[in-house]
Amino acid sequence: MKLFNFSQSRSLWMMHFCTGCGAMEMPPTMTSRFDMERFGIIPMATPRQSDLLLITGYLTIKTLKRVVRAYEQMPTPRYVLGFGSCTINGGMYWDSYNVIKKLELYIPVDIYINGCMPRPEAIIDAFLKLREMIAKGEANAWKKYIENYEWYKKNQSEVFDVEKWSIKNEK
Amino acid sequence: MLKNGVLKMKNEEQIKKDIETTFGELVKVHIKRRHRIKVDAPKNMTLPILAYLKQRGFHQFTLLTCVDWIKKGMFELVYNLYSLDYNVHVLVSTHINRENESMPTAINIYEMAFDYEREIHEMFGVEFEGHPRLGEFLLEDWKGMPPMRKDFDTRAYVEEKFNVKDLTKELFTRKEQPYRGPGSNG
Amino acid sequence: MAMFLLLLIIGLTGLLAFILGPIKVLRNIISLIGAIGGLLYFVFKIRPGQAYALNIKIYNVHFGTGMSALSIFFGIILLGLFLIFLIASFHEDNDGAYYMFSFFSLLGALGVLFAKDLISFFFFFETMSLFSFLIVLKGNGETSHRSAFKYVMWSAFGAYAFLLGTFLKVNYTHSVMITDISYLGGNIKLWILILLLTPFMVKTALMPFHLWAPGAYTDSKDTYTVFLSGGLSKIGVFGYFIALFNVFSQIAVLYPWLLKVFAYIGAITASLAGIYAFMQDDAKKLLAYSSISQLGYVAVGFGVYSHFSVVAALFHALGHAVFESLLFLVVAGVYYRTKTHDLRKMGGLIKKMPLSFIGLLFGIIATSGIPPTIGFPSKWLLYEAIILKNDLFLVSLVFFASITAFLYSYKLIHSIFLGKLHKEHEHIKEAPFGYGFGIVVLLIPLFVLGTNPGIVVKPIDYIVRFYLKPDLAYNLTNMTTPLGHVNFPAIGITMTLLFTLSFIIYLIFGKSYRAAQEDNYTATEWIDKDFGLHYGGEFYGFMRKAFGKPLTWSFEKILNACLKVVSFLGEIARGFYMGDARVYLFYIILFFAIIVYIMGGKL
Amino acid sequence: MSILYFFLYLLLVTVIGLLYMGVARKVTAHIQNRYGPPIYQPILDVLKLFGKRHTVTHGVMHSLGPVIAYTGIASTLLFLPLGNHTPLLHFKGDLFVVLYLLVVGPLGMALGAGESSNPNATIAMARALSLMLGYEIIFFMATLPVFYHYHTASIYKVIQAQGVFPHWGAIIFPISFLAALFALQGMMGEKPFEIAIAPHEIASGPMVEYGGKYLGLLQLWHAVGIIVETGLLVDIFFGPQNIIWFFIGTFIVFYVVILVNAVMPRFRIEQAVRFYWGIPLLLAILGILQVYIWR
Repeated sequence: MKLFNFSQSRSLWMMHFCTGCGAMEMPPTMTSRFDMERFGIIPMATPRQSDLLLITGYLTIKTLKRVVRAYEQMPTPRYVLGFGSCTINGGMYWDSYNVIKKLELYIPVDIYINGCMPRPEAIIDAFLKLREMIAKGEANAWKKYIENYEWYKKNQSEVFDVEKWSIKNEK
Repeated sequence: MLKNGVLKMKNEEQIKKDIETTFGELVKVHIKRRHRIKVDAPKNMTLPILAYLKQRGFHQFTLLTCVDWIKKGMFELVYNLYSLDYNVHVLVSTHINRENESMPTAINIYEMAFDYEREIHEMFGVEFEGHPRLGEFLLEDWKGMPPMRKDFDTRAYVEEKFNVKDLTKELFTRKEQPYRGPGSNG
Repeated sequence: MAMFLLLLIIGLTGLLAFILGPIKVLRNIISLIGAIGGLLYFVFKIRPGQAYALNIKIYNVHFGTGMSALSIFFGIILLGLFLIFLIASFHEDNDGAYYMFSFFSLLGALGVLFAKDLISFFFFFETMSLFSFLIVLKGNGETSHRSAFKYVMWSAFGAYAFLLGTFLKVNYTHSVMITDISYLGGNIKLWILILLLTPFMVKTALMPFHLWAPGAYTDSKDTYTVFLSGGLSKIGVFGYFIALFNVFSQIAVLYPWLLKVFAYIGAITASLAGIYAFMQDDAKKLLAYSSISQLGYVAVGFGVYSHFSVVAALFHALGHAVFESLLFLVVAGVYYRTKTHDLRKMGGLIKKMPLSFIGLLFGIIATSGIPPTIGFPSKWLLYEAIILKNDLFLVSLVFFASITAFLYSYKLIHSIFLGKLHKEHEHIKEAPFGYGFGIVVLLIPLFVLGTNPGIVVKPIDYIVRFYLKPDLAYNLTNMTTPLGHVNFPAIGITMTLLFTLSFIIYLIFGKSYRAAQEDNYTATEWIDKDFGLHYGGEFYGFMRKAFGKPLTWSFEKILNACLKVVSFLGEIARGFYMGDARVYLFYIILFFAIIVYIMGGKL
Repeated sequence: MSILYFFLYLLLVTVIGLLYMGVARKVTAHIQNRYGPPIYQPILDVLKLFGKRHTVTHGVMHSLGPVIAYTGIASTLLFLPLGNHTPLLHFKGDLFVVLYLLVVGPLGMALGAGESSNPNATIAMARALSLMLGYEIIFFMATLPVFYHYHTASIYKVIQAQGVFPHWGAIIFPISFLAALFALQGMMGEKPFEIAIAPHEIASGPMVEYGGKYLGLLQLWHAVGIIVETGLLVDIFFGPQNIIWFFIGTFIVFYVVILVNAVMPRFRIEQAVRFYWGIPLLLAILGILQVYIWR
């Protein structure tokens, strides 16, 4: 297990799925200015291949449906990073009718990065923090999703019609 | 442009005079400031005015907005047009009352009105006769009242939907300030 | 006598099948007995070279029948395939006449194998074409009449060319037997050869004469196409051998350019047919073009005219009989269940028809000539032979043709078996026993002959050794030519060993659960159950842009053009028959006047 | 003993292939003026992929696809002599055996990807096979003169015949070597011809539904594929005498391929096939004509 944790921490494949306004912070982190690839983090095209999901910025109900579907399509163990204050308490959209307030209710999140769109340095910091957590084996948010699956589904059903949107898999 | 201290508004006057000659008393036209003319038209005269202006040279249909005067119980629909050669914006505005009054669609004059009308239908609940696809536009599976109307209480909705305690009620309450013109109440 | 007894058995069962037409069970049993009887009789009783020659002298033209090793080789292929076709055809609802025609077409084919003289050769060749034409006429599609008509017109064209060739030969050599004519003076022997070759070129659908094949293969009854493409096209290959070796053995010395042209026609057929194949959206039409493409290799093999190129050609003919009929059989089974050939409407049948999937999988592996299967040895021999003849452009053309094989075979297996299951195919079951039996029986030679080709190369080498100097060293399992050496079972063993290795890697790590059909990455957009995810039709659509203009030229257009010209001339001719007596009188007088003028008053 | 030798041999080539991929990412990174991951990064990636808890499969064929792909490329490896170091089996690799075995890998992958019924995967497979129409024929026509010149179809004999420096295939047939380089770029699926795995257009092509251990197997397949394809070219055109020269040769050829890959945009599929029937075909034909004249 130690070897797997080490290799998982050294090679995180990030899903190329940026939701809110934080997407603008990713290009500088990916390319030569900050280069996250030296930590083994590369953007992958499909949820099947990736194990790191970035929620960059506010999350409307419409995108939440897609995010939940993408999250469930990712193989375990999978990690989620919440960018900016909008994922913590809804940020400046605190009273908006279509933005979710607490990301925690819908999908388990490993690390929050505060700042109304954190700069690439903060993002790289978060990646390194996540690396340590995985290497030490503490980043088990994905287990929470599986253990209290019904609680998450109940929260989600309050916000959108889960029945229609969930993937009926013979688990 | 500055002719002996007074801004030369040749185009604006010319257009104002043309509108008044063609429509006479039915429509009130006044020049708010340079490059901007406001036309207040009753509901049945809106489409003719739009057609006349398009033929007059106002090819660009910039946008269509809706203002919710809840106290007067009226919706104000404002059609923004712009002409490149005169460099003049024209705002054609009409008033329809809030509850169940429909407005004829402007699609056959300005194609661009198609999506604006769908958005206003979804956000304010205004019915546009003759519009082929009014249904769901931006908000997926939205069951509640059109959210942009003044009588839609966002905070109560948020508290109920996202079960998040609304702390603002204790911190401060919004006093009912009298309306002192645009941009006045904070 | 044994031969006539065999022909009698088959003819009799055909008639019996027709008489007992309505009683399905009895008719099936009778035809089954007849076919098995014929096969067993053929295998055990008939030996090559035995004195079965029967010489009948009628007006000093005598007919001879005899048995050569080559005809035994093809005989076994024909009878074996006929048996598989018969067992599969019981599931289709076809009447007695259908069985009678198929039996008589088999009779004609066997007759061709026995014939020692050109007249009986022509007679049996005609019976075979006639009865297969009748079956194509009864075919299931509404366009079957048109394609049947095209089929009979083309085979008639071939047959009359053959007849003309025979008459020329008799005129010069005064004997109808299939004897050597290379000693004749002048290039009359060239014309005889070309005339004799045309019916076989038509039968194996070489490029200029292939227009009947796609139509005939698609519109005839599904199971009969198995026999038509697998079996009857072998008669064309048999004809090549007879024409190029028995009738004109010195061709390599006298007309080497003709052989080179023949090889290039074969190579062009193979590649062009391959390209047309992967453009089709109908499974059977795709397989028809693939069959034409594979027969193109056989023509190349004969064209190169070295010892082991002919061995490669005959081996490929046998291989073609095996994997082509396997593919047609699987498509027939799929048609039996889904009632459609259109690749656009099928998809995801692997879940419902696993055996057919395995059959088709190994069928396409053999068609594209991948080592462990039967397709590879013949292609390998063919390449070596062409390189030895140091014709590098021909070998590149043949290699190009074999790449098109990968394209159309993947399209076939993908559009039918992989992808998403359509709603209406939810409840279909596996193909019935008849097809399953055929698939399993055909899979055995596919692997056995693939890994140790010696079994078949020995008899073929025995046949060809008589005509050409052998320079192929072979034993049961591997072959060495002056150029290279291959050990076939070694490839098979390594592949199975490595498959188990990577299968173990696959088993050790983690477990995986089965995802539902719609749990697919669609950029996380929601799709409902019957959302059409299957990309079946227009599979290589973009290739049309890559080929561009040349793809639209086709022989069809040339023929339609001359069709118009002929009908235009016909119109003019019709103009002469105005219909009243006076005009006809005038013509008669005019006719006599011309005769008198020509004869110059010497009446 | 030979079974253990057999596994070590396969493991060695796979690890070297992965290191090559690491070098490729490092070089592309430095070209884009950034540091890039450590060389052994692909090995970590593969370990991570194999460590994934559980992944998704769409059916038996879907999970067997990568297995057949790896079998195909591994068996091609065993029939390809690495320098004079011949693989286990006594008979030395024959050109046609290797060329046809090279196709088993993509075919296995194609079957697996097809089963996943994802339009991205099937479009990718249609592209990959059509591209094969382009580069496969060029590669064959480019290698033909060397085999014809040395009167053999076995790669092993060709290597032995190319002993000393002036006898190298690339020196004698420079034109066909150039054509072979074009073909190699397509065969490896590198940038100008990365049409099948185009991550931006069709979400990484056939691998769209593969995750966890399947993707790990496909990475191994890609790694061994690098060694086999460049090795084939090096064996035919340079005839390395021992295994060290073989790996140096493959590294140099692979380096050229990465440089081209780092800077080139991507063709559309019909442009790529059209391109292949343009200059490279001309070069290949010139190569063959050279053999005819030269002999």
